[in-house]
Amino acid sequence: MQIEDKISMHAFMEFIEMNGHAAFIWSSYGIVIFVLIWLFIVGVQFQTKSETKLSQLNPRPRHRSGVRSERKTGKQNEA
Amino acid sequence: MLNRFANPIRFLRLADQIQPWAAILTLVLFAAGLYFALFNSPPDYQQGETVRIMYIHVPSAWMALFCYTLLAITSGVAMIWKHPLANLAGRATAPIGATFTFLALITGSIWGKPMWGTWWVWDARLTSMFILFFLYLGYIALQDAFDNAEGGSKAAAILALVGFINVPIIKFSVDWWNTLHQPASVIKFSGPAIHSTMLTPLLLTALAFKGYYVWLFLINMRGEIAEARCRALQVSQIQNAQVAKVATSDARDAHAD
Amino acid sequence: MVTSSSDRENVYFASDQVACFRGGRTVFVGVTFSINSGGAVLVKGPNGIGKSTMLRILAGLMRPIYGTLKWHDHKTHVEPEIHFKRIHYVGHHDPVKPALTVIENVSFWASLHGTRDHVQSALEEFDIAHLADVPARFLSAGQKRKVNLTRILTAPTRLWLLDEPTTGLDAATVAKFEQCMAAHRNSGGMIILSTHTPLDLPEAQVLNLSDYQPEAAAHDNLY
Amino acid sequence: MTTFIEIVRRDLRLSMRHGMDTIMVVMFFVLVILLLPLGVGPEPTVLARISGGMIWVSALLASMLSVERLFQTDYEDGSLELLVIQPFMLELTVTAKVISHWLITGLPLLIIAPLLAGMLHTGKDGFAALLLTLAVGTPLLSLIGSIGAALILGARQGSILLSLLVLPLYIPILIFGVSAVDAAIHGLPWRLPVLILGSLLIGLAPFSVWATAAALRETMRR
Repeated sequence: MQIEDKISMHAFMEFIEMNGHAAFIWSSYGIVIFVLIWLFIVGVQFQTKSETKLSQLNPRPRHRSGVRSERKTGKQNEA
Repeated sequence: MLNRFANPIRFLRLADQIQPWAAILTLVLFAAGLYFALFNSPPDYQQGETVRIMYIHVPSAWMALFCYTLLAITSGVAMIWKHPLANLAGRATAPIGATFTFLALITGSIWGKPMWGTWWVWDARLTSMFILFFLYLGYIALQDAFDNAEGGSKAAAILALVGFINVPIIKFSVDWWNTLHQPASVIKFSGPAIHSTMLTPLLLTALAFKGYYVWLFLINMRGEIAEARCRALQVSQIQNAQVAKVATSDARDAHAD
Repeated sequence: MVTSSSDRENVYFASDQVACFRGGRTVFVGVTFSINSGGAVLVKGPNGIGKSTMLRILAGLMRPIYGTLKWHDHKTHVEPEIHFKRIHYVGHHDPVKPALTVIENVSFWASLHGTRDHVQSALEEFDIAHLADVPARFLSAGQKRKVNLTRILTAPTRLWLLDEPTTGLDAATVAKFEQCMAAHRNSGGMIILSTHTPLDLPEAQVLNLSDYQPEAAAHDNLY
Repeated sequence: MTTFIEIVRRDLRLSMRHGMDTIMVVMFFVLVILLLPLGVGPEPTVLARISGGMIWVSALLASMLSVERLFQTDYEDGSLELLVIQPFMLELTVTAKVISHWLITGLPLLIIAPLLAGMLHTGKDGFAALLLTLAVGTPLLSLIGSIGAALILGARQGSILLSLLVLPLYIPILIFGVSAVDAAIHGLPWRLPVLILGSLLIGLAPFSVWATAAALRETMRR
């Protein structure tokens, strides 16, 4: 049991180490994934911020996927 | 009569259908791409492991050009058919394209360190990518430089078209300049020579980035449409309030007589 | 509503269901009027209702988002240069270069319309002939406005589009300008103007933009 | 045609009356060249090697700085509004403005450039290439610069924005201009880059004029 672990551990370490270029490869992948996620979050925040602003300005039922139907029925039985 | 405008409800309904698929596609493809790029493909005989950086550098460079082309197309549509959504599409695409250009530059310079020994090499491709980055910044800066957003988008649309015509000229002149000052770059990395096993991670990541673009584009578009609606509503509420004030003052005068 | 009672064939300039979309909102909707030779239209409405925008659309500076403008049933936006040959537009600003003298300013704009001979007579018309060789930087705002109005006398055109032409003018000049407008209309010309100061414009059609405001619901499906 | 000459004449008269535009551009051009030996050191060999590039870079910056005011004064005093609705093509007005801008700023740069080239010890045979490339290049700089000038009308921080918009588009002109001068200095054949520059001028001229006119119309619609 011991040897397999050591071998797999060794293979794993060697994989991480990417024979000497580990820093470059992992840093570039890390930066790309980090920036893409950050851009995604900025996009989502922008969307939610402006849509909440819109709903405050114009409280009539807006097109919200999924929410639309129950919002509409809610409106009808209120009116 | 007024709904001759592009009715965003149709676009938003379309977006609802596409967005989940784009999300799934992006995640699946990116996972597959990462697996192939990092685990499954052999190291390059010359560059060793660092060739793995290419699997994200090249797709982001492709995405940079892809987004700029989309920017030019939406600008063309906005100018010719005066389609209000086309302007918003330009506003939604530009930040994504600019980010991919930035990523291409960062990964390019990180890739250059082990290969050429310096962080930045005035290689023809990297230099034209650097110039493309400024074309993006110019577009984004021009958009927000005006008081009313529509004016900004129109001016930026013209800039995108002008830039699009100049991109091949810039590419040609930078290649000319590169051959002039640097006879042959150290690693002659020609496209077709890419080994087939390298092609699969490259394509997978490229498709994943395109899926990511569609996904984020739809989200940005929702934000832009909501933003445009807020602007329209704020202005019209001011207008209605003003008309109401005028009406009440007339009523008061009539009452006074 | 402005009744277009005039008979069809000699209707020169007609606007049909013109709507304007500017700065993210609908400024006005469904504006329809027509004017024939010798006619005049007074554009009325409170500030910010879109009077200047309306005149800029009629001048061809801006394109209406809906509806058409017709000159003898030819759409004006098809051949803008021909439309521009028929109009004079006076906006809020006075395009007078301080470095040039008065006569140079006026003859520049006259030559763009292809005529140079009326310049002297136009200057006398507004009795600023004595300022002919004075560089424009010494002129007061009212005098600059006079130079601007002289510009439209130098080249006779069919339609005058005036956006508050008499602001900053003294009573004598306003009276003089009213005579010029009357002469212009007698010779078959047309005038569309907006003004806040009282201006004598006999039997002018009144176009009140407040009647053409979009209903609130119209904004809902705008974007 | 007369209206074309009329506009050019008015612009020339305006700049003659002020007279400052030309002097400002030439002064900027000379000052940037003055900074060079102070920065890089006066050895003739070093200066000669980089003189072609430096003269071109400073000519490019001088042209860009002066093009910003091309439409600004007309925009502020309402002349632009009238020029857009004149009975002739707006593109004609734009061409006239660009040509008058070139006469006011491009030509003086062309005249002063050999003097500065001499100061930087450029080789004698570099002069012909420098003059020819500047003669073909400066109109192109004015053309592309006029697009930027039209786009930034009414924008906040217009001048910084102009450099951000226009400099990336100036890069091909700079590269071909300098490569011709450097080739001439080293005695190599330098016809090809000048021919490319000429084709760029002929190719981009109509497109730039169309883009500037479109930008001016958009400015009026704001």
